[in-house]
Amino acid sequence: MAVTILFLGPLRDKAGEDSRAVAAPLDWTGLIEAVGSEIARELADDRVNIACGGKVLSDKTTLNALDGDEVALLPPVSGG
Amino acid sequence: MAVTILFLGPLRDKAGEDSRAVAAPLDWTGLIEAVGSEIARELADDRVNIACGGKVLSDKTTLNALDGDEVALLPPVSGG
Amino acid sequence: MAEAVFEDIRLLTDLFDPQEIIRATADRTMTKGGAASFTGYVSSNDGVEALELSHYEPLTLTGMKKLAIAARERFDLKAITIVHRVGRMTPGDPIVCVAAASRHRRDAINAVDFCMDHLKSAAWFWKRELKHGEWHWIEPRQADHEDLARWNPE
Amino acid sequence: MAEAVFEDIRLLTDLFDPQEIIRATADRTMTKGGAASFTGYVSSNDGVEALELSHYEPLTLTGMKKLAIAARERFDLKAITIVHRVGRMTPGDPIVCVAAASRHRRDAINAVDFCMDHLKSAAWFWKRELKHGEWHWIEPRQADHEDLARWNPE
Repeated sequence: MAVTILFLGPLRDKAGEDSRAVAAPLDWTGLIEAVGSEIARELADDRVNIACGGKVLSDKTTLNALDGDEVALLPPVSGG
Repeated sequence: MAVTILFLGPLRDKAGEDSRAVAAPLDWTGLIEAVGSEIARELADDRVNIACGGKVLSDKTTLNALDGDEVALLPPVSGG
Repeated sequence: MAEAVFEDIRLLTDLFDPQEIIRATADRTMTKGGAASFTGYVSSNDGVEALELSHYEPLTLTGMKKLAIAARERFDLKAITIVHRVGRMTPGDPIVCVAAASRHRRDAINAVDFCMDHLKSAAWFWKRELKHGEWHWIEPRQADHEDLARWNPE
Repeated sequence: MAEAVFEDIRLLTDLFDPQEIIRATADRTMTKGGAASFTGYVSSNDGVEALELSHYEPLTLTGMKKLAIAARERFDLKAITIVHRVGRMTPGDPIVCVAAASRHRRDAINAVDFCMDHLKSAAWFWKRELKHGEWHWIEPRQADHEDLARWNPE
Protein backbone atom coordinates (compact mmCIF):
# COMPACT_ATOMS: atom_id res chain seq x y z
CA MET A 1 0.00 0.00 0.00
CA ALA A 2 0.87 3.65 -0.18
CA VAL A 3 -0.28 7.13 0.82
CA THR A 4 -3.03 8.73 -1.26
CA ILE A 5 -2.78 12.49 -1.81
CA LEU A 6 -6.22 14.04 -2.50
CA PHE A 7 -6.49 17.33 -4.40
CA LEU A 8 -9.66 19.16 -3.39
CA GLY A 9 -11.57 22.11 -4.85
CA PRO A 10 -9.48 24.41 -7.04
CA LEU A 11 -6.34 22.36 -6.27
CA ARG A 12 -7.82 19.51 -8.32
CA ASP A 13 -7.71 21.68 -11.45
CA LYS A 14 -4.15 22.78 -10.71
CA ALA A 15 -3.03 19.17 -10.11
CA GLY A 16 -4.84 17.92 -13.19
CA GLU A 17 -6.02 14.87 -11.22
CA ASP A 18 -8.21 13.95 -8.25
CA SER A 19 -5.56 12.03 -6.37
CA ARG A 20 -2.09 10.57 -6.57
CA ALA A 21 -0.60 7.53 -4.85
CA VAL A 22 2.89 7.97 -3.41
CA ALA A 23 5.15 5.77 -1.32
CA ALA A 24 4.67 5.62 2.45
CA PRO A 25 5.66 7.10 4.85
CA LEU A 26 5.13 10.71 3.76
CA ASP A 27 6.22 13.80 5.71
CA TRP A 28 5.94 17.55 4.86
CA THR A 29 9.17 17.59 2.83
CA GLY A 30 8.14 14.44 0.98
CA LEU A 31 4.73 15.96 0.22
CA ILE A 32 6.24 19.15 -1.21
CA GLU A 33 8.47 17.07 -3.46
CA ALA A 34 5.63 14.76 -4.51
CA VAL A 35 3.10 17.40 -5.62
CA GLY A 36 5.19 19.49 -7.99
CA SER A 37 6.17 23.15 -7.81
CA GLU A 38 2.76 24.71 -8.59
CA ILE A 39 0.90 22.83 -5.83
CA ALA A 40 3.92 23.28 -3.51
CA ARG A 41 3.52 27.07 -3.88
CA GLU A 42 -0.16 26.74 -2.91
CA LEU A 43 0.75 24.65 0.15
CA ALA A 44 2.98 27.48 1.38
CA ASP A 45 -0.21 29.59 1.82
CA ASP A 46 -1.32 29.60 5.46
CA ARG A 47 -4.95 29.32 4.35
CA VAL A 48 -4.29 25.94 2.70
CA ASN A 49 -4.80 23.13 5.23
CA ILE A 50 -3.91 19.48 5.25
CA ALA A 51 -5.94 16.62 6.68
CA CYS A 52 -4.37 13.26 7.40
CA GLY A 53 -6.54 10.26 8.20
CA GLY A 54 -9.65 12.47 8.35
CA LYS A 55 -8.22 15.05 10.79
CA VAL A 56 -7.08 18.58 9.94
CA LEU A 57 -3.50 19.13 11.14
CA SER A 58 -3.02 22.20 13.34
CA ASP A 59 0.56 22.42 12.02
CA LYS A 60 0.76 20.95 8.55
CA THR A 61 4.57 20.67 8.64
CA THR A 62 4.18 17.91 11.27
CA LEU A 63 2.62 15.63 8.62
CA ASN A 64 3.48 11.99 9.16
CA ALA A 65 1.32 9.86 6.85
CA LEU A 66 1.67 6.09 7.11
CA ASP A 67 0.84 3.27 4.77
CA GLY A 68 -2.87 3.46 3.83
CA ASP A 69 -3.37 7.05 5.01
CA GLU A 70 -5.27 9.61 2.95
CA VAL A 71 -3.66 13.07 2.85
CA ALA A 72 -6.20 15.70 1.76
CA LEU A 73 -5.02 19.10 0.53
CA LEU A 74 -7.70 21.63 1.55
CA PRO A 75 -7.64 25.05 -0.12
CA PRO A 76 -9.63 27.89 1.52
CA VAL A 77 -13.39 27.35 1.21
CA SER A 78 -15.46 29.46 -1.15
CA GLY A 79 -17.18 32.61 0.01
CA GLY A 80 -20.81 33.61 -0.40
CA MET B 1 -74.14 61.09 18.38
CA ALA B 2 -71.59 60.75 21.14
CA VAL B 3 -68.09 59.60 21.99
CA THR B 4 -67.51 55.84 22.32
CA ILE B 5 -65.03 54.74 24.97
CA LEU B 6 -63.50 51.32 24.16
CA PHE B 7 -62.04 49.15 26.92
CA LEU B 8 -59.34 46.88 25.53
CA GLY B 9 -57.52 43.82 26.85
CA PRO B 10 -57.56 43.50 30.65
CA LEU B 11 -59.37 46.88 30.97
CA ARG B 12 -62.44 45.25 29.44
CA ASP B 13 -62.70 42.92 32.43
CA LYS B 14 -62.19 45.77 34.89
CA ALA B 15 -64.82 47.91 33.15
CA GLY B 16 -67.22 44.98 32.90
CA GLU B 17 -68.15 46.05 29.37
CA ASP B 18 -66.59 46.40 25.91
CA SER B 19 -67.51 50.04 25.40
CA ARG B 20 -69.51 52.92 26.78
CA ALA B 21 -71.12 55.89 25.00
CA VAL B 22 -70.68 59.26 26.65
CA ALA B 23 -71.60 62.80 25.65
CA ALA B 24 -69.30 64.70 23.28
CA PRO B 25 -66.96 66.54 23.50
CA LEU B 26 -64.73 64.55 25.87
CA ASP B 27 -61.44 65.75 27.33
CA TRP B 28 -59.03 64.08 29.79
CA THR B 29 -60.91 65.29 32.88
CA GLY B 30 -64.22 64.22 31.36
CA LEU B 31 -62.78 60.79 30.56
CA ILE B 32 -61.51 60.28 34.12
CA GLU B 33 -64.95 61.13 35.45
CA ALA B 34 -66.76 58.94 32.92
CA VAL B 35 -64.84 55.70 33.51
CA GLY B 36 -65.14 55.29 37.27
CA SER B 37 -62.43 55.24 39.91
CA GLU B 38 -60.95 51.79 39.15
CA ILE B 39 -60.33 52.52 35.45
CA ALA B 40 -59.24 56.07 36.36
CA ARG B 41 -56.48 54.60 38.53
CA GLU B 42 -55.33 52.46 35.57
CA LEU B 43 -55.29 55.52 33.29
CA ALA B 44 -52.86 57.23 35.68
CA ASP B 45 -50.28 54.54 34.74
CA ASP B 46 -47.83 55.86 32.13
CA ARG B 47 -47.93 52.51 30.33
CA VAL B 48 -51.65 52.88 29.60
CA ASN B 49 -52.17 54.73 26.32
CA ILE B 50 -55.15 56.35 24.69
CA ALA B 51 -56.03 56.38 21.00
CA CYS B 52 -58.51 58.86 19.61
CA GLY B 53 -59.86 58.45 16.08
CA GLY B 54 -57.39 55.62 15.41
CA LYS B 55 -54.26 57.51 16.54
CA VAL B 56 -52.32 56.98 19.75
CA LEU B 57 -51.94 60.28 21.65
CA SER B 58 -48.38 61.17 22.59
CA ASP B 59 -49.80 63.06 25.60
CA LYS B 60 -53.06 61.49 26.67
CA THR B 61 -54.04 64.50 28.81
CA THR B 62 -54.51 66.48 25.57
CA LEU B 63 -57.50 64.27 24.67
CA ASN B 64 -60.16 66.21 22.77
CA ALA B 65 -62.70 63.73 21.41
CA LEU B 66 -65.51 65.10 19.28
CA ASP B 67 -68.91 63.79 18.30
CA GLY B 68 -68.50 60.34 16.64
CA ASP B 69 -64.94 59.78 17.83
CA GLU B 70 -63.81 56.45 19.24
CA VAL B 71 -61.58 56.72 22.33
CA ALA B 72 -59.64 53.47 22.89
CA LEU B 73 -58.03 52.77 26.26
CA LEU B 74 -54.90 50.70 25.58
CA PRO B 75 -53.30 48.88 28.50
CA PRO B 76 -49.70 47.63 28.11
CA VAL B 77 -49.48 44.71 25.66
CA SER B 78 -48.84 41.19 26.89
CA GLY B 79 -45.35 39.76 27.11
CA GLY B 80 -44.04 36.50 25.72
CA MET C 1 -35.53 49.42 -5.24
CA ALA C 2 -38.27 49.83 -2.67
CA GLU C 3 -41.07 49.31 -5.20
CA ALA C 4 -39.75 45.88 -6.22
CA VAL C 5 -40.10 44.49 -2.70
CA PHE C 6 -42.79 41.86 -2.21
CA GLU C 7 -44.78 42.58 0.92
CA ASP C 8 -47.50 40.50 2.56
CA ILE C 9 -48.90 41.83 5.83
CA ARG C 10 -51.95 40.06 7.21
CA LEU C 11 -54.06 39.53 10.31
CA LEU C 12 -55.76 36.14 10.27
CA THR C 13 -58.58 34.74 12.36
CA ASP C 14 -58.08 31.16 11.14
CA LEU C 15 -55.29 28.60 11.33
CA PHE C 16 -52.51 29.24 8.81
CA ASP C 17 -49.57 27.23 7.44
CA PRO C 18 -46.24 28.94 8.20
CA GLN C 19 -44.51 26.82 5.54
CA GLU C 20 -46.71 28.26 2.79
CA ILE C 21 -45.81 31.74 3.97
CA ILE C 22 -42.07 31.07 4.12
CA ARG C 23 -42.19 29.40 0.70
CA ALA C 24 -44.13 32.29 -0.87
CA THR C 25 -41.66 34.81 0.58
CA ALA C 26 -38.67 32.88 -0.78
CA ASP C 27 -40.35 32.29 -4.15
CA ARG C 28 -41.05 35.96 -4.75
CA THR C 29 -37.37 36.79 -5.00
CA MET C 30 -36.37 37.15 -8.63
CA THR C 31 -32.76 36.07 -8.24
CA LYS C 32 -32.46 33.78 -5.26
CA GLY C 33 -30.39 34.64 -2.24
CA GLY C 34 -31.74 33.51 1.09
CA ALA C 35 -34.91 33.50 3.16
CA ALA C 36 -35.04 33.71 6.95
CA SER C 37 -38.10 33.11 9.09
CA PHE C 38 -39.42 32.90 12.59
CA THR C 39 -42.67 31.23 13.55
CA GLY C 40 -44.11 31.45 17.04
CA TYR C 41 -46.47 28.74 18.29
CA VAL C 42 -49.00 28.61 21.09
CA SER C 43 -47.32 26.89 24.01
CA SER C 44 -48.87 24.10 26.00
CA ASN C 45 -46.61 24.82 28.96
CA ASP C 46 -48.13 24.96 32.44
CA GLY C 47 -51.37 23.36 31.31
CA VAL C 48 -52.50 26.06 28.89
CA GLU C 49 -55.71 24.89 27.18
CA ALA C 50 -56.29 27.88 24.92
CA LEU C 51 -54.91 31.31 24.09
CA GLU C 52 -57.01 34.31 23.06
CA LEU C 53 -55.45 37.25 21.34
CA SER C 54 -57.38 40.51 21.15
CA HIS C 55 -56.25 43.66 19.37
CA TYR C 56 -57.39 47.15 18.42
CA GLU C 57 -58.14 46.87 14.75
CA PRO C 58 -57.60 50.51 13.65
CA LEU C 59 -54.03 50.35 14.98
CA THR C 60 -52.91 46.77 14.41
CA LEU C 61 -52.66 46.35 10.65
CA THR C 62 -51.44 49.94 10.20
CA GLY C 63 -48.74 49.28 12.79
CA MET C 64 -47.66 46.07 11.06
CA LYS C 65 -47.47 47.82 7.68
CA LYS C 66 -45.36 50.62 9.14
CA LEU C 67 -43.08 48.01 10.67
CA ALA C 68 -42.61 46.34 7.28
CA ILE C 69 -41.67 49.72 5.78
CA ALA C 70 -39.18 50.33 8.61
CA ALA C 71 -37.62 46.90 7.97
CA ARG C 72 -37.36 47.62 4.23
CA GLU C 73 -35.67 50.94 4.94
CA ARG C 74 -33.22 49.41 7.38
CA PHE C 75 -32.33 46.21 5.51
CA ASP C 76 -31.73 45.27 1.88
CA LEU C 77 -34.82 43.11 1.35
CA LYS C 78 -36.51 41.50 -1.60
CA ALA C 79 -39.53 40.28 0.32
CA ILE C 80 -41.01 40.76 3.78
CA THR C 81 -43.99 38.96 5.23
CA ILE C 82 -45.64 39.48 8.61
CA VAL C 83 -48.64 37.30 9.39
CA HIS C 84 -50.34 37.35 12.81
CA ARG C 85 -53.23 35.35 14.20
CA VAL C 86 -55.91 36.97 16.35
CA GLY C 87 -58.79 35.37 18.25
CA ARG C 88 -58.81 32.03 19.97
CA MET C 89 -56.06 29.45 19.42
CA THR C 90 -55.06 26.09 20.87
CA PRO C 91 -51.57 24.82 21.83
CA GLY C 92 -49.45 24.04 18.78
CA ASP C 93 -51.18 26.62 16.54
CA PRO C 94 -48.87 29.13 14.87
CA ILE C 95 -49.46 32.67 16.23
CA VAL C 96 -47.02 34.70 14.19
CA CYS C 97 -44.80 34.15 11.19
CA VAL C 98 -42.25 36.66 9.94
CA ALA C 99 -40.27 35.83 6.81
CA ALA C 100 -37.74 37.93 4.91
CA ALA C 101 -35.82 37.32 1.70
CA SER C 102 -32.66 39.11 0.69
CA ARG C 103 -29.55 38.68 -1.43
CA HIS C 104 -27.66 38.96 1.86
CA ARG C 105 -28.09 36.40 4.60
CA ARG C 106 -27.43 38.87 7.41
CA ASP C 107 -30.14 41.24 6.14
CA ALA C 108 -32.73 38.47 5.94
CA ILE C 109 -31.98 37.17 9.46
CA ASN C 110 -31.75 40.65 10.99
CA ALA C 111 -35.01 41.78 9.38
CA VAL C 112 -36.83 38.84 10.98
CA ASP C 113 -35.21 39.57 14.35
CA PHE C 114 -36.04 43.30 14.03
CA CYS C 115 -39.69 42.69 13.12
CA MET C 116 -40.21 40.22 15.96
CA ASP C 117 -38.70 42.66 18.48
CA HIS C 118 -40.85 45.53 17.20
CA LEU C 119 -44.14 43.71 16.68
CA LYS C 120 -45.39 44.35 20.20
CA SER C 121 -44.81 48.08 20.01
CA ALA C 122 -46.01 48.34 16.39
CA ALA C 123 -49.25 46.47 16.93
CA TRP C 124 -51.46 46.23 20.01
CA PHE C 125 -52.09 42.68 21.14
CA TRP C 126 -53.45 41.47 24.45
CA LYS C 127 -53.28 37.81 25.32
CA ARG C 128 -55.12 35.70 27.82
CA GLU C 129 -54.66 32.03 28.59
CA LEU C 130 -57.22 29.43 29.58
CA LYS C 131 -55.85 27.29 32.42
CA HIS C 132 -57.97 24.85 34.40
CA GLY C 133 -61.08 26.45 32.94
CA GLU C 134 -60.13 30.02 33.89
CA TRP C 135 -58.87 32.88 31.75
CA HIS C 136 -55.77 34.78 32.88
CA TRP C 137 -54.35 37.89 31.19
CA ILE C 138 -50.66 37.68 30.32
CA GLU C 139 -48.74 40.55 31.91
CA PRO C 140 -46.34 42.85 30.06
CA ARG C 141 -42.68 42.03 30.58
CA GLN C 142 -39.55 44.11 30.94
CA ALA C 143 -37.60 42.01 28.44
CA ASP C 144 -39.75 43.45 25.61
CA HIS C 145 -38.27 46.89 26.26
CA GLU C 146 -34.77 45.42 26.27
CA ASP C 147 -35.51 43.73 22.95
CA LEU C 148 -36.31 47.10 21.42
CA ALA C 149 -33.29 48.81 22.92
CA ARG C 150 -31.03 46.44 20.94
CA TRP C 151 -31.87 48.32 17.73
CA ASN C 152 -31.06 51.82 19.04
CA PRO C 153 -27.58 51.65 20.52
CA GLU C 154 -27.38 55.41 21.24
CA MET D 1 -31.55 18.45 28.72
CA ALA D 2 -29.13 17.72 25.90
CA GLU D 3 -30.54 14.23 25.23
CA ALA D 4 -34.06 15.56 24.56
CA VAL D 5 -32.88 17.72 21.66
CA PHE D 6 -33.98 16.63 18.21
CA GLU D 7 -31.10 16.81 15.78
CA ASP D 8 -31.09 16.23 12.04
CA ILE D 9 -27.77 16.77 10.25
CA ARG D 10 -27.62 15.72 6.61
CA LEU D 11 -25.66 16.06 3.39
CA LEU D 12 -27.89 15.60 0.36
CA THR D 13 -27.05 15.02 -3.28
CA ASP D 14 -30.64 15.59 -4.46
CA LEU D 15 -33.09 18.47 -4.41
CA PHE D 16 -34.74 18.94 -1.01
CA ASP D 17 -37.75 20.88 0.30
CA PRO D 18 -36.73 23.44 2.95
CA GLN D 19 -40.36 23.71 4.12
CA GLU D 20 -40.44 20.03 5.10
CA ILE D 21 -37.26 20.56 7.10
CA ILE D 22 -38.52 23.66 8.88
CA ARG D 23 -41.85 21.96 9.61
CA ALA D 24 -40.15 18.82 10.98
CA THR D 25 -37.91 20.94 13.21
CA ALA D 26 -40.88 22.87 14.60
CA ASP D 27 -42.99 19.72 15.00
CA ARG D 28 -40.40 17.91 17.08
CA THR D 29 -40.75 20.37 19.92
CA MET D 30 -42.81 18.89 22.72
CA THR D 31 -44.25 22.14 24.02
CA LYS D 32 -44.27 24.68 21.27
CA GLY D 33 -42.24 27.86 21.43
CA GLY D 34 -40.81 29.12 18.19
CA ALA D 35 -38.86 27.94 15.18
CA ALA D 36 -36.36 30.05 13.24
CA SER D 37 -34.84 29.15 9.91
CA PHE D 38 -32.57 30.27 7.12
CA THR D 39 -32.54 28.78 3.65
CA GLY D 40 -29.93 29.73 1.07
CA TYR D 41 -30.71 29.33 -2.63
CA VAL D 42 -28.54 29.09 -5.72
CA SER D 43 -28.45 32.54 -7.26
CA SER D 44 -29.02 33.24 -10.92
CA ASN D 45 -27.17 36.55 -10.69
CA ASP D 46 -24.60 37.40 -13.33
CA GLY D 47 -25.77 34.67 -15.68
CA VAL D 48 -24.95 31.69 -13.48
CA GLU D 49 -26.18 28.52 -15.20
CA ALA D 50 -25.16 25.96 -12.58
CA LEU D 51 -23.36 25.66 -9.26
CA GLU D 52 -21.23 22.70 -8.22
CA LEU D 53 -20.38 22.11 -4.60
CA SER D 54 -17.59 19.70 -3.73
CA HIS D 55 -16.52 18.71 -0.23
CA TYR D 56 -14.21 16.39 1.67
CA GLU D 57 -16.51 13.72 2.99
CA PRO D 58 -14.53 12.54 6.07
CA LEU D 59 -14.62 16.11 7.42
CA THR D 60 -17.94 17.53 6.26
CA LEU D 61 -20.60 15.61 8.15
CA THR D 62 -18.40 15.36 11.26
CA GLY D 63 -17.92 19.13 11.14
CA MET D 64 -21.66 19.73 10.79
CA LYS D 65 -22.42 17.44 13.73
CA LYS D 66 -19.84 19.20 15.91
CA LEU D 67 -21.41 22.52 14.92
CA ALA D 68 -24.86 21.28 16.00
CA ILE D 69 -23.40 20.26 19.37
CA ALA D 70 -21.75 23.69 19.74
CA ALA D 71 -25.11 25.37 18.99
CA ARG D 72 -26.88 23.17 21.54
CA GLU D 73 -24.30 24.03 24.17
CA ARG D 74 -24.53 27.75 23.47
CA PHE D 75 -28.30 28.13 23.09
CA ASP D 76 -31.35 26.66 24.79
CA LEU D 77 -32.63 24.52 21.91
CA LYS D 78 -35.28 21.89 21.49
CA ALA D 79 -34.36 21.03 17.91
CA ILE D 80 -31.57 21.84 15.49
CA THR D 81 -31.42 20.88 11.84
CA ILE D 82 -28.59 21.50 9.37
CA VAL D 83 -29.12 20.23 5.84
CA HIS D 84 -26.63 20.93 3.04
CA ARG D 85 -26.66 20.06 -0.64
CA VAL D 86 -23.54 18.88 -2.43
CA GLY D 87 -22.96 18.19 -6.12
CA ARG D 88 -24.47 20.05 -9.04
CA MET D 89 -27.36 22.48 -8.61
CA THR D 90 -29.26 24.95 -10.77
CA PRO D 91 -30.39 28.50 -9.92
CA GLY D 92 -33.32 28.50 -7.50
CA ASP D 93 -32.33 25.22 -5.83
CA PRO D 94 -31.95 25.37 -2.05
CA ILE D 95 -28.30 24.82 -1.01
CA VAL D 96 -28.55 24.98 2.76
CA CYS D 97 -31.28 25.02 5.34
CA VAL D 98 -30.70 25.59 9.04
CA ALA D 99 -33.67 25.44 11.40
CA ALA D 100 -33.78 25.71 15.19
CA ALA D 101 -36.62 25.42 17.67
CA SER D 102 -36.58 26.79 21.19
CA ARG D 103 -38.88 28.01 23.93
CA HIS D 104 -37.10 31.34 23.52
CA ARG D 105 -37.28 33.27 20.30
CA ARG D 106 -33.82 34.83 20.68
CA ASP D 107 -32.19 31.40 21.13
CA ALA D 108 -33.85 30.02 18.00
CA ILE D 109 -32.88 33.01 15.83
CA ASN D 110 -29.34 33.22 17.24
CA ALA D 111 -28.73 29.49 16.79
CA VAL D 112 -29.60 29.80 13.09
CA ASP D 113 -27.36 32.85 12.73
CA PHE D 114 -24.51 31.08 14.62
CA CYS D 115 -24.72 27.91 12.53
CA MET D 116 -24.77 29.82 9.25
CA ASP D 117 -21.71 31.85 10.29
CA HIS D 118 -19.81 28.73 11.36
CA LEU D 119 -20.80 26.37 8.55
CA LYS D 120 -17.89 27.34 6.33
CA SER D 121 -15.29 26.72 9.00
CA ALA D 122 -17.02 23.59 10.33
CA ALA D 123 -17.44 21.92 6.97
CA TRP D 124 -15.25 22.12 3.88
CA PHE D 125 -17.12 23.20 0.77
CA TRP D 126 -15.71 24.45 -2.50
CA LYS D 127 -18.01 26.01 -5.05
CA ARG D 128 -17.66 26.62 -8.74
CA GLU D 129 -20.11 28.34 -11.04
CA LEU D 130 -20.92 27.63 -14.66
CA LYS D 131 -21.12 30.89 -16.62
CA HIS D 132 -21.31 31.06 -20.40
CA GLY D 133 -20.29 27.42 -20.56
CA GLU D 134 -17.21 27.82 -18.36
CA TRP D 135 -16.62 26.77 -14.75
CA HIS D 136 -15.17 29.35 -12.33
CA TRP D 137 -14.14 28.64 -8.75
CA ILE D 138 -15.65 31.00 -6.18
CA GLU D 139 -12.92 32.67 -4.13
CA PRO D 140 -12.83 32.84 -0.32
CA ARG D 141 -13.95 36.15 1.13
CA GLN D 142 -12.85 38.24 4.08
CA ALA D 143 -16.41 38.75 5.34
CA ASP D 144 -16.57 35.09 6.38
CA HIS D 145 -13.87 35.73 8.99
CA GLU D 146 -15.75 38.79 10.22
CA ASP D 147 -18.91 36.67 10.52
CA LEU D 148 -17.07 34.30 12.85
CA ALA D 149 -15.53 37.07 14.91
CA ARG D 150 -19.06 38.23 15.89
CA TRP D 151 -19.38 35.22 18.22
CA ASN D 152 -16.12 35.73 20.12
CA PRO D 153 -16.13 39.35 21.28
CA GLU D 154 -12.98 39.02 23.38
